[in-house]
Amino acid sequence: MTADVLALRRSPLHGTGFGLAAPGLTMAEEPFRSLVEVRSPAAPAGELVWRLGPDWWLVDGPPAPVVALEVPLAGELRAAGGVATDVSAHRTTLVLTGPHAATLIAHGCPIDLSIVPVGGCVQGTLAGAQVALGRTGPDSLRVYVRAAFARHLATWLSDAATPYVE
Amino acid sequence: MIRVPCPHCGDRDETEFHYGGEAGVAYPADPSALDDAAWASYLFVRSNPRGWLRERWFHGAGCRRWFNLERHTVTDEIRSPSEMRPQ
Amino acid sequence: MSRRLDTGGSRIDRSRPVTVTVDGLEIEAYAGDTLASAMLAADLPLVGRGIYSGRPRGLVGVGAEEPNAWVQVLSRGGEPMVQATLLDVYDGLAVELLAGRGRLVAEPDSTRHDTLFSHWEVVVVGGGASGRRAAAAASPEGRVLLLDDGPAVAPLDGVTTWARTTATGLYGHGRLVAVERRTDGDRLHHLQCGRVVLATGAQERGLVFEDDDRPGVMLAGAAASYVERYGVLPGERAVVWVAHDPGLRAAVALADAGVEVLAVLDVRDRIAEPYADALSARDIPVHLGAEVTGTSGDDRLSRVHTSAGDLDADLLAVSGGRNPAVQLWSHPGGRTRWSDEVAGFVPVTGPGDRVTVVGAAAGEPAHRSYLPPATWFRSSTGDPERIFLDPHRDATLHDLQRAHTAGLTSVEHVKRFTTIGTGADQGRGAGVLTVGVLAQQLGRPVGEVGTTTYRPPYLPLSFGLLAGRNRGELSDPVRLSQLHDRVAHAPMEDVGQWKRPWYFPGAEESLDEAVAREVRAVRTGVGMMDASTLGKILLQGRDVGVLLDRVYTNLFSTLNVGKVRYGVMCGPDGMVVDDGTTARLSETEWLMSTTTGNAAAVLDALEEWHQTEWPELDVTMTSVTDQWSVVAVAGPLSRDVVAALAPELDCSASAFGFMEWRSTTVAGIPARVMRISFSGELAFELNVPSWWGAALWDAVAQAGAPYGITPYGTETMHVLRAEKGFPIVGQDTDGTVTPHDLGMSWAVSRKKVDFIGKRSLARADAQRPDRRHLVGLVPVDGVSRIVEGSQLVAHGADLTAFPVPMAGHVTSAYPAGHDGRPFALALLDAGRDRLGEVLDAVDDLVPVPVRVTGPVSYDVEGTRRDG
Amino acid sequence: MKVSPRLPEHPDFLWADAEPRTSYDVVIVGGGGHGLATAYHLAKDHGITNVAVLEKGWLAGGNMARNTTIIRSNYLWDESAGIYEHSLKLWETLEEELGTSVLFSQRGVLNLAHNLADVREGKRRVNANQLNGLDAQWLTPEEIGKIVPILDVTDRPRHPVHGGTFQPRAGIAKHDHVAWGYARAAHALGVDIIQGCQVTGFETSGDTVVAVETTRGRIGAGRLALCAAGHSSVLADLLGVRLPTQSHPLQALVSELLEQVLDTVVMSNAVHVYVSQAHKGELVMGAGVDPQIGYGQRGSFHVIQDQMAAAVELFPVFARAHVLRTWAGIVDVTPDASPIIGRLDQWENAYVNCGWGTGGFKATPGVGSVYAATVADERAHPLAAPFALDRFTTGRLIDEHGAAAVAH
Repeated sequence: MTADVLALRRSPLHGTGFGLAAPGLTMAEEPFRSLVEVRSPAAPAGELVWRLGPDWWLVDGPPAPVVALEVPLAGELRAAGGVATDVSAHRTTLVLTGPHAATLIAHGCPIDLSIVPVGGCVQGTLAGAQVALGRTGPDSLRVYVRAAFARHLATWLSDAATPYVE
Repeated sequence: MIRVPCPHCGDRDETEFHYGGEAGVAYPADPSALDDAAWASYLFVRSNPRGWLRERWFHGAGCRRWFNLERHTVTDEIRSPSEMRPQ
Repeated sequence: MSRRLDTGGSRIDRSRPVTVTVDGLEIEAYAGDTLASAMLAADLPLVGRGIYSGRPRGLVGVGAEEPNAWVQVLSRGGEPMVQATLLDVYDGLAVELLAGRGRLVAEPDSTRHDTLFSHWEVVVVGGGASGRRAAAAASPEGRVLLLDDGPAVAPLDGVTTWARTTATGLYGHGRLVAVERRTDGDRLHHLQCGRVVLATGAQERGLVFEDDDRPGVMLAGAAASYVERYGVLPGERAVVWVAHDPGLRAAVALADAGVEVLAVLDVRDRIAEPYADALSARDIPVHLGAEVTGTSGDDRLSRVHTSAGDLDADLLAVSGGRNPAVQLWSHPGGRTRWSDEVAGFVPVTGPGDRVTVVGAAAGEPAHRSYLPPATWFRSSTGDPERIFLDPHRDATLHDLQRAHTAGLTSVEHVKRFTTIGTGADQGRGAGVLTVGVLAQQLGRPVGEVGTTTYRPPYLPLSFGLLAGRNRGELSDPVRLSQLHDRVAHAPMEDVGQWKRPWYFPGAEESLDEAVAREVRAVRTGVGMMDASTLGKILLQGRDVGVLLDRVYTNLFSTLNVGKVRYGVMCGPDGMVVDDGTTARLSETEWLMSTTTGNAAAVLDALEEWHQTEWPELDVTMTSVTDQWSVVAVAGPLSRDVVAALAPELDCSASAFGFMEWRSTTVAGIPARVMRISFSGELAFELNVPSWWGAALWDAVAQAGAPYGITPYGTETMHVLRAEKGFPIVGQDTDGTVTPHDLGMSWAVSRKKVDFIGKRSLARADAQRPDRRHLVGLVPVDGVSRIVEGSQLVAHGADLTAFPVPMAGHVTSAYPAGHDGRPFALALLDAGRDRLGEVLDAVDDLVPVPVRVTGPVSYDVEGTRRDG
Repeated sequence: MKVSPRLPEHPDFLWADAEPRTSYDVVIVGGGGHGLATAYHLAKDHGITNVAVLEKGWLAGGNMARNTTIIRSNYLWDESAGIYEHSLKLWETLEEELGTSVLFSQRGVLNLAHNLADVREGKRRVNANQLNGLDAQWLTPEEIGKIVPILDVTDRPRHPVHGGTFQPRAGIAKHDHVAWGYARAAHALGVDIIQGCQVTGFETSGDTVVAVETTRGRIGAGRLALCAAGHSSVLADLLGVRLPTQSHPLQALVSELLEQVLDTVVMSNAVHVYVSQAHKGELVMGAGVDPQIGYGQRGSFHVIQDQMAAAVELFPVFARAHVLRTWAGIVDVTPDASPIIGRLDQWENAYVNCGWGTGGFKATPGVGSVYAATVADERAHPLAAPFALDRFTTGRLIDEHGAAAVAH
């Protein structure tokens, strides 16, 4: 039953064909991540924890194979003392890697990503959509975008990536 | 282009912000105690100087914090984002 | 005839010939040529005509200072008014010559224009010697960029170099905009710079005299550049007239290239020895204190008249001085002053400490051997109507003199009077000359007459380039609900950036027919709609109730967990700004809904109040609009459908009351179900995490099929709510409407000490009894359609006796409600006191008699919401 | 190569600058279109010729030289329609009035609707206009396409055209011709035009303003009339009056000269496109107002970029046109997007005319006439009365936001 219901989920870019695997650039959606916004002075625990602003965090965890009104991660973080909000379906996660990843974003975003360290995160606008950008490595970035803007951003990224597709 | 020095995120393009006008205009403690003229002044009258202005900005696309700064309305020069508690 | 030399030309590639067509004539050129050099090489003296005079015009310059050679490109989709000196040739380039005016062509522009942001500690504009020195010196500072508009920039250690890139605008706080010319479409660069070094050099300026616009009159430095860069001889027999030493260097260069230099005239009475020697060694006569007084020839120069006699020549090379290129300096507010030493405007007060200027742009001479230039602009004689100050605008000394005699003394006025400097070249050549000539006319020093402020862009930028990638569907983000694919076949209504299903027509069904069917389904059976786009904000904390009490006009802190309440929000001015329902999820968690269009504004306003006025409140706010997909199931049969979907939920009216919510599963999907109704019917809103949105839609459609469930769109939703008199903020309100005007005094607390807007509602104007109230309207004849936007006037008013007094307007109107009859909502002066009155609703001067009713036209008692 | 027709020439004589005298019956601060028109009407209509117009820079070099010259009167509320229509009627006879060409071209103004809400608001305004006796029409996309063939009225654009309002008598004029025409006519009636004269303070006695202090000395003033647009609040501050206006940059731009493709004015509030093709052939476009206060006469580049994206979306043919020059004016905006005309708070003999936002140019003749009457008669002209400063206290605003986000 759980598996049946989980199979009914559709990520925002489902069926759009979004994705790229070129020598200097890859793009893909990672659907169904457990995403929780936490308000607390101290950083919550977690594998991928992004600072969105003062006392404001985004925790990105693996997809939870449970059928529930909110992902278990939210409850865990609440139990740990933060004010937690499940935003797993509110935002989707795009992963960009390769030497062109940051440049691709720079076609539509005025933020200087070179000063964002690995583990650092910035929020701003990319191609007219509000996004959080987290750096997981020198050449890899995670883009968190609101579900309603996801198709727009995917179309835009695919268009902007044209020069980097050999 | 104005580069707005967000105290939490650093310098960012003005496109990420909302402008909040003159800073330091507090919501009256007891609006019902004000006469119409004083209330109208709170509602509608803000400094509009040709020169330095202490003003509020909101980093809406970023950290979503309000903050104050001083900007010169002719040159757009910006100095000292002031204290964290904006009003 | 070709004027191409057998050797030389630093920019051309003789191994790559190309063919170019000018006004239908094919000419040969080389890769690396500009259209201007190609035409000069092909000995085409005519490059355009005067915009008004039609006088033939020839090539004057070699770069951005060129006033005459602006062409219509016909190839590759075409482009109007392109400067031939900056147009790189390609095989198949076809152009048409112009008389100062281009034309737009209908063929769609398919060019992929691109934008790129980048960040630098130092950006140096200009790849000349001083720019390279500045860039090299800056290299330890971090990311350093040197950009130049030429075809190549030699590499420099520790410095990024970009060629073919022109800085077009310098803005505040170190923002530089530049255009990179690329074969696959130009790229607009936004460069954010820690500091900017302007090494933009200087631009040669001419001298003016009678018939100075004749083809064959050229800038001396430009003439020499055509030899050096393109291996093209600009003339065979030349006269050179100068006011500064660089012009003499050009004369020597021309002579060495094979031009017969008949004479050199210098307005000064002394020239430096090295130049005197060089000219003498080449047997070139030099006339000091001399000037050109005019030219002769038909469509090209054949004779030059000078104070030292007439000479037969096909080239008159003039050079009046060098204008430091201060345009970028000027854009963000940098000031300039006239310098007699430089004979040009030089930078003084900076636009801020991020910007410095070096080299010729700062007024530094290129060579120490130079003697001071003369401040000299025009010959002392000649017919003012044939002395062209701005050939691009066909503006003459006569025009300037007219401006003066009309009373104008400011250079700004003179420029506007004469239109000098307003052409496509923005007076890059004519601007300073005009200031100088005006100073002479006024008998005042040049520095007192002043210069104009330069405005961006330095070079013309195409609209398409500025639009960049923001074309078509990308021009403004489209927001889609997560069950969009299920409803995408419906015609869409644009609501802000959202696409919402407007109505769901069956085969051959019109809007009216579809809506009538959808309304009937909800009123008598069951309907379903995608309500996901409403804004949703999760408020958490101990003090949420306090905050809501302050921002809503009614009381919220008393709301119990499990309950939902409707609220109205006003601005401080007392006018309605938004409305919606808020559910209390737990002691400390509240879920607020907003209108679709106002979601961001409401969240912003809440955060503003919280952060700037009441930071002591324990509240956090998180937008969760996209977290939830919402399907509204409405109609008397909705309970049956929901009961089938949610077996664990007791849907009975006694167990699940109106304005309550429950957690359950719907078709196995975890859901929050709310009993709220925007239609007046029994209704359930099913909220699920949005990745199940499509599945939920399918499940509701399937479970509802036995009941004939009917999808409906925004139009039907509007009809249903209008019959219930529920206003839509932004449609039935316009920023001038209070909750009392809407008849919602019941939602305005009298108990609360304060809420946002309360004080304004106490003002005299808010208390007027004749304010506009929300009312209902029905056509007196029961059938005539009322048009939204109709104005309300007295019944029978004479619609030809203007002004016709207006008492209000129709805010919402529908051809058919539940009873199949037209009805409307309106804002009407003192409307609540006028129920039963007959008025005329006027659209396009056609009156429809209407009767005023209360705003609620269906189920006034409110009995249907429980089914 | 097609040669273009020349525009009409300016008159042989315009005006001569005056040296400030020791005092005037009326001192007008601000030598823009409004100040000059007011001076002209004081002299012409009321026989008050002992008038000085003080301009801190060069005459008509502020917003008068920086606007997109759109003239129309199709405002929503009766009060607004009243004063703007009064002005439009004056435009229709202005050339005869001033005896000079102002190139007023009644080519019509279209306001586009891009969604159902725009349609509703547009029809509401057309109906209000018609009942006020104005020449307003509602047009379908097909009708719009016939008037403006280069406008894409299909459903292709991101925000398609759903219809629009049209005022045929609306149009454009040539701002220099207008300003100089008023200056010439005022000068001929004896008005002193004083350039390079900045007001630095006021001398007062009780509730009366006695003189203005300027960079060129003290000038006695029987009455004071402020006409300083974006600088009004700075001047009013000197008299202790805080005006509810904020001064913002408003950008505009022109293209190169192009053969005629557009012979009407097209405005789209929703996507911030305001375009006409001026007499010489250049496209003249206005942009949105920058949100922050700014006196620098410079705007932000991204505003221009957004505007170009919207323009090319509606007019695909514009993609290859070029921006030659961008600039910004300083517009003073009130909370209700309507102007302030009348006595300056408690001052007996001081008047203010400001807050026109983006709508000042079109109002020039109308303001000249009603503001001059207000100053001359020492009581508000009926068309000016609703725009008194005290409306912000009573709350009786004239809210033109709904119908004209940027009024232009």
